[in-house]
Amino acid sequence: MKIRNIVLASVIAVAGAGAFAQAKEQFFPVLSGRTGPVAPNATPWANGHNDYMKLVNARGGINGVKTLVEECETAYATDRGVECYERLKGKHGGATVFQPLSTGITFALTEKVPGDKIPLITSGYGRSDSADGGVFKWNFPLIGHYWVAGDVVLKHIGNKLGGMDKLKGKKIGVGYHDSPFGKELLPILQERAAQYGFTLLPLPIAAPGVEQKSTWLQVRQQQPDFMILQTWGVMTGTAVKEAQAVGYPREKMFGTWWSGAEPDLQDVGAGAKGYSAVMMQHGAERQSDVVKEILEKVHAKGEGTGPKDEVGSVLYMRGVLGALLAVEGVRAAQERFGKGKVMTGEQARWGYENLNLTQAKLDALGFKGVMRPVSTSCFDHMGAAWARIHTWDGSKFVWSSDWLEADEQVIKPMVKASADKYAAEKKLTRRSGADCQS
Amino acid sequence: MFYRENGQFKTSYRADQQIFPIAQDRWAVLAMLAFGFIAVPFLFDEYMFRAILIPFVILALAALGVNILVGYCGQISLGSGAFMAVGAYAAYNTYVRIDGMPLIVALLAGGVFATLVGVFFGIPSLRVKGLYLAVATLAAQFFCDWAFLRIAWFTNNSTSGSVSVSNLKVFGWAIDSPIQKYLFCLTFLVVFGLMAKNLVRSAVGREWMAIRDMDVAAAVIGIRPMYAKLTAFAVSSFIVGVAGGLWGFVHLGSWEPAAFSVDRSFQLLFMVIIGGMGSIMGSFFGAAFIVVLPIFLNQFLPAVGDLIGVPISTAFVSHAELMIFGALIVWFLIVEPHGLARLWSIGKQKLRLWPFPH
Amino acid sequence: MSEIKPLKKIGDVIMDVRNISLSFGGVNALTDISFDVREHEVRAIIGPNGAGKSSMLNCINGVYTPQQGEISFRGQSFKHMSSRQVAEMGIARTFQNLALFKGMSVVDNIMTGRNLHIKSNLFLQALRIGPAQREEEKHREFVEHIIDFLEIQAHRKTPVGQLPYGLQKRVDLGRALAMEPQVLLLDEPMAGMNLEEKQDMSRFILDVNDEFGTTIVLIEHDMGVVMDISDRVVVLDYGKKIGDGTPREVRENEEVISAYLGISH
Amino acid sequence: MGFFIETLFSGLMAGMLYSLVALGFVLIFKASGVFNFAQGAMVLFAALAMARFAEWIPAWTGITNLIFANVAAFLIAGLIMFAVAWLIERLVLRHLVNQEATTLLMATLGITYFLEGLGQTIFGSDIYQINIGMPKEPIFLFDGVFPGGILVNQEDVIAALIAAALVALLSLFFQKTSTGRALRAVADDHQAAQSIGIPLNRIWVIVWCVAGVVALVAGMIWGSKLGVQFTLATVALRALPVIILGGLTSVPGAIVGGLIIGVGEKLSEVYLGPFVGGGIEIWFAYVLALVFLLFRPQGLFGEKIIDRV
Repeated sequence: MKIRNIVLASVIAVAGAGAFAQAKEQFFPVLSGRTGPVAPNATPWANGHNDYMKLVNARGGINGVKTLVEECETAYATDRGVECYERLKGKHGGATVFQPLSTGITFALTEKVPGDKIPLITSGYGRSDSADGGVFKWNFPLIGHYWVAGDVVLKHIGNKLGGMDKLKGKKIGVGYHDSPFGKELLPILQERAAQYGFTLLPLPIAAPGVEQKSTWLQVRQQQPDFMILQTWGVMTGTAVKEAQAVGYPREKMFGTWWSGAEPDLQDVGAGAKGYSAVMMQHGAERQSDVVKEILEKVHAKGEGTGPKDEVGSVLYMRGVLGALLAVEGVRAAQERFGKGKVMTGEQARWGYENLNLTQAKLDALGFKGVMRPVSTSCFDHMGAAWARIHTWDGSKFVWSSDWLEADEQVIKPMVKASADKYAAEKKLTRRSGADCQS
Repeated sequence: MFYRENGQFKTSYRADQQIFPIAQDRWAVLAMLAFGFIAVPFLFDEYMFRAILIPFVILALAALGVNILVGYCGQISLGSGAFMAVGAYAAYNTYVRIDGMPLIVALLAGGVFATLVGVFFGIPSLRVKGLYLAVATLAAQFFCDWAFLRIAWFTNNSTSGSVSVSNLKVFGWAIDSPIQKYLFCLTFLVVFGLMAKNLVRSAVGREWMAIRDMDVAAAVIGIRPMYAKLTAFAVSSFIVGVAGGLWGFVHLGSWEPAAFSVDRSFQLLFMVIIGGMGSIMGSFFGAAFIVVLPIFLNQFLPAVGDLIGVPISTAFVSHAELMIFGALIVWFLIVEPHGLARLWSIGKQKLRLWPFPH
Repeated sequence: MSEIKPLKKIGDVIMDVRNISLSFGGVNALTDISFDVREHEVRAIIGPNGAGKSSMLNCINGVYTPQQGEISFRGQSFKHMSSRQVAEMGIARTFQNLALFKGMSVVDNIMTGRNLHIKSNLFLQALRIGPAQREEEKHREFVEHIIDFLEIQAHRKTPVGQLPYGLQKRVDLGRALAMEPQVLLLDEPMAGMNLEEKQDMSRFILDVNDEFGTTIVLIEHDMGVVMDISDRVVVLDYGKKIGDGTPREVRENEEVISAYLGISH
Repeated sequence: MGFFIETLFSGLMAGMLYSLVALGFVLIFKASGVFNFAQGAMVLFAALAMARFAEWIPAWTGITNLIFANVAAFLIAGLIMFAVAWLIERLVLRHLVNQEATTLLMATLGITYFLEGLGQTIFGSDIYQINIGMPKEPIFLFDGVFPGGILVNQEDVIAALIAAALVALLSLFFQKTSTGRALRAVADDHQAAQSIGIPLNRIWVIVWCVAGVVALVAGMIWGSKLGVQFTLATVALRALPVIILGGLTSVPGAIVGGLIIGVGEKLSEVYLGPFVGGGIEIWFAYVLALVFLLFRPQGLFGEKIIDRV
């Protein structure tokens, strides 16, 4: 059933390539995770990404340049991700940008992209320090990275308590995916713990995370005042179930934006009521204009990548945003290197570095209420640090906070320090102002 | 009728003990080496190197190591991934912690540490056999997974626990282009392949095989099971460790323990089964087969589906991959327990008789 | 065959088995067995199936550890030794149900018998330079002599698994001979052979015995063969020793006869 | 103290699930000398089948009754497992008789991969839930005795009861039915069994079917606790140390071993984990088994193996 629904993008690509071989096409490779431990979460992402790309074509492309998508399955495994990258980077006139959707793969590709001159968009994951464009010329953690997520969660908790100072003396547990992905969250929390004087209780959860009993026994023993989850795939659902099993109140549990989507909670249902997660700007946006447009211009034509009912769900929307950013970067690049031309990875990189999505532009694209303005620069490859919290009401997510912004004053220095450490290890020199113009 | 040993009379035992007693074989192998070192770099594009050739060469080296343990000494191991990991992380630490540490020395050091760990986890093999030993080696696997995740020292205290190396040099000669990387790994493969071949046709090799075929009899003619098994573990994990180092340093460049998970162990074991247990050549065949098959399916199945008008999803492809793998393992175990290597030698036999079958 | 039986000088006791008792989980395989073996003689151990003959050899080989008793070899006596030590002392062994290394060629099988004499270490063997190479050739030469002696030149490179039973038995013997043993334990070397094969095998055994002067301890079922080629015979039954002496003496022994003819007493 | 008891208790619960998987291993090993690595894949396969049919049946028949759907799904899943068992015997084992154990082990590795692929192809790779109406919220006992009382999961208790019932059923099956006796005979001595005319092949099919049912029950319990997804197959790896501990040939061994491992894991993780950074339970179980191997290779209840020459 599912199999039949998911029309493999590459098939379209092949067909498409046959159809308008002459037509100008901008190639956006997709490293999908439709199998393995993260399949339930990574699949909607890919579907959303591909649907939006189709929508862009339905709208007439990027100033006439059609988007072209080809998938390669990584199953969330780093070595397969690398193979996929190598396979796709040269195809269809060269890849515009890669979005690995895996921190492990991001780490591996970060070493390779400078050589191949292909940018990486890692919205909300990957290396947090890669927000520093001065060192990471090719990485773009657009609109958020783990440290933003962590900071906003704490801010939200603070607000609930009625002031950050109330965090003093509290005990906050962190259940994290025992991998680079999970660990990347810790630095900001440690920083803040030192600052506000709460104690941190790190609880690593071994992937894939189907057996978490002992973790939650510790939670029951330590009775932390709050639990923060940095989990992915089946791990999140299991965590919530185990929390329920040890009677830890879901109201005190907060996921990062990889730990708060429908696939994680729908089979827990009412059991997960009260569980909240920080959302990187968007949440489930079934009412948004862009979703309506996708339904009418893509799904109605039977060209939908995934099942219809998934359109507008959290991770689907994240895929849509990923595609949006990838496309708008190219649009920005065309402004400089020539409208209606196919951009190389190098040119696209400039686009991502000089992104300026005003609210007006976003609204026009149908992202009213979904996204806030984003503007990047040579040294800021993130562009925005806004987020919201949504809470599970037993069957769906509802917003439970206003827009919150992470404290750049705290994060910027951490990013810079970490980036410098990386530069030192790799014997890199910071980019000069001149390099920014290139 | 050209592939014959007719007229090639051995006048000394040395001549008879050569790796390839038949002249044509010697030429064939030399030709293959020449091809590998000289022709290949000109033939293939970057993708071939990065995605197929380099992984193949490195995994072939690892499979060679596993084959010594599983194929020659008959000690089943599901911890090969762990020994690769030890090799990679030990090499990493020697490389980054000691200034001006030459790359090759670092890699070999990785191998040495892998040897130590391998021997340690090989100790149970003195008491237990078969599946029990498999479980013992799995213990090695899970322990190492944990250690490299949890003990910050191993990863040089990187916050994410992911480590990376760059600007590799050998004798002031940078290893960064795919071709250089390929040649670098290939050199390792050839050198270790030759040494392994020498070992398995020497006293030690005979001891391993004796233990594999009939351990009690082996003991009675004075072979110490302990010595034989532990040397097998040592040699095996050394080679596997070096392969691990290459995998991290040369192929991935940046890695985390997941790169050497238990799946890797299974993968290596399958290479040995499919390639041919107790055959050096087999290790190479197996590695080639298992590296290429999934990539082939990934690109072939959708194409087929496209032809017959049935869209094939990425998900289905990788599930089909699992199935085909499993089926092949079983098929080989049933039909050709000696794997591709046996098919190869049968082919040679036929060629020898050709065109006169009798 | 009796006329080819050579005249040779039997030396004094080389191996002495004293009061060996062995049991598996309560079941007694051997109870209080004692006998001695003289240098250069052919010593046979006979007895019906399950009499504990093979167990006896396994005790001597250090495969099993007897609960009681000790074995002395060339004066020095020991309760238990590792198979390795036994082999180093020059005691070799063939097996009742073939225990050859099926995956290996005839040459390699016999070469394993030389392993005790190989000195060069792992690295030399890996590089196969100088000494290692020469050593390998030296031993190969020795092995070729054995191959000639056993008349299996034609099968050098054949994997033993593919050889006919009779030849495998020879390879088994060859592997033991390659150790240049002082005492050779043969566990039913002629089991399941036809007459010619048996004659060949007896010939080989006797040749070994008087060419190399190797002492031979032999388990055999075929009474004829035993009586022909052995100098002294031990008879076991249900793990007990019921007779010991020259073939003639044993043949007269009441207990032995009853054990074999199954007369109750 | 109260917490210690809780840990102990949840350890027992986890262990009980391991025992169920281990039980599958042991049954097959006893009867056919095969170390069935595919047991975990069978658990996944069975659970997937059950979960999906429980979804589909109401969709097809229109009968939305939960019990009916589950029972029907359970039966269908059971039948599917029988089919799987039959095919495995037909296509694999039959061709590998009298091979040494390692070959068979590797064959089952192949089967593992095949089943994982097939299961996800047919039933999909999302998270599916098995809703057999298990109560999810915990209850607290002895509030008086211990501060905060002792937390007990009704779900776990029910699961334990189901498992116990299954074990009881199995032992009845082995003791009372003629087939069961035949199975025991085979387990004790293949040749003898054959000589008195017990058809080995049939026995193997039966025992694999039984293992399939055990897998189904394990999958059902686990699935209703944690949802059914690909990763469920990894429970096989969690259960391996159990068999080593309990002994490959002993059913009580599998059960006791499972409980010991379960408790050992949880206690080690909760009380040792924090000092070494946590996440130690997996390898702890293995190291436990490993140490055990060195001193008692045949396991707690296994039979001693003697080499004969």
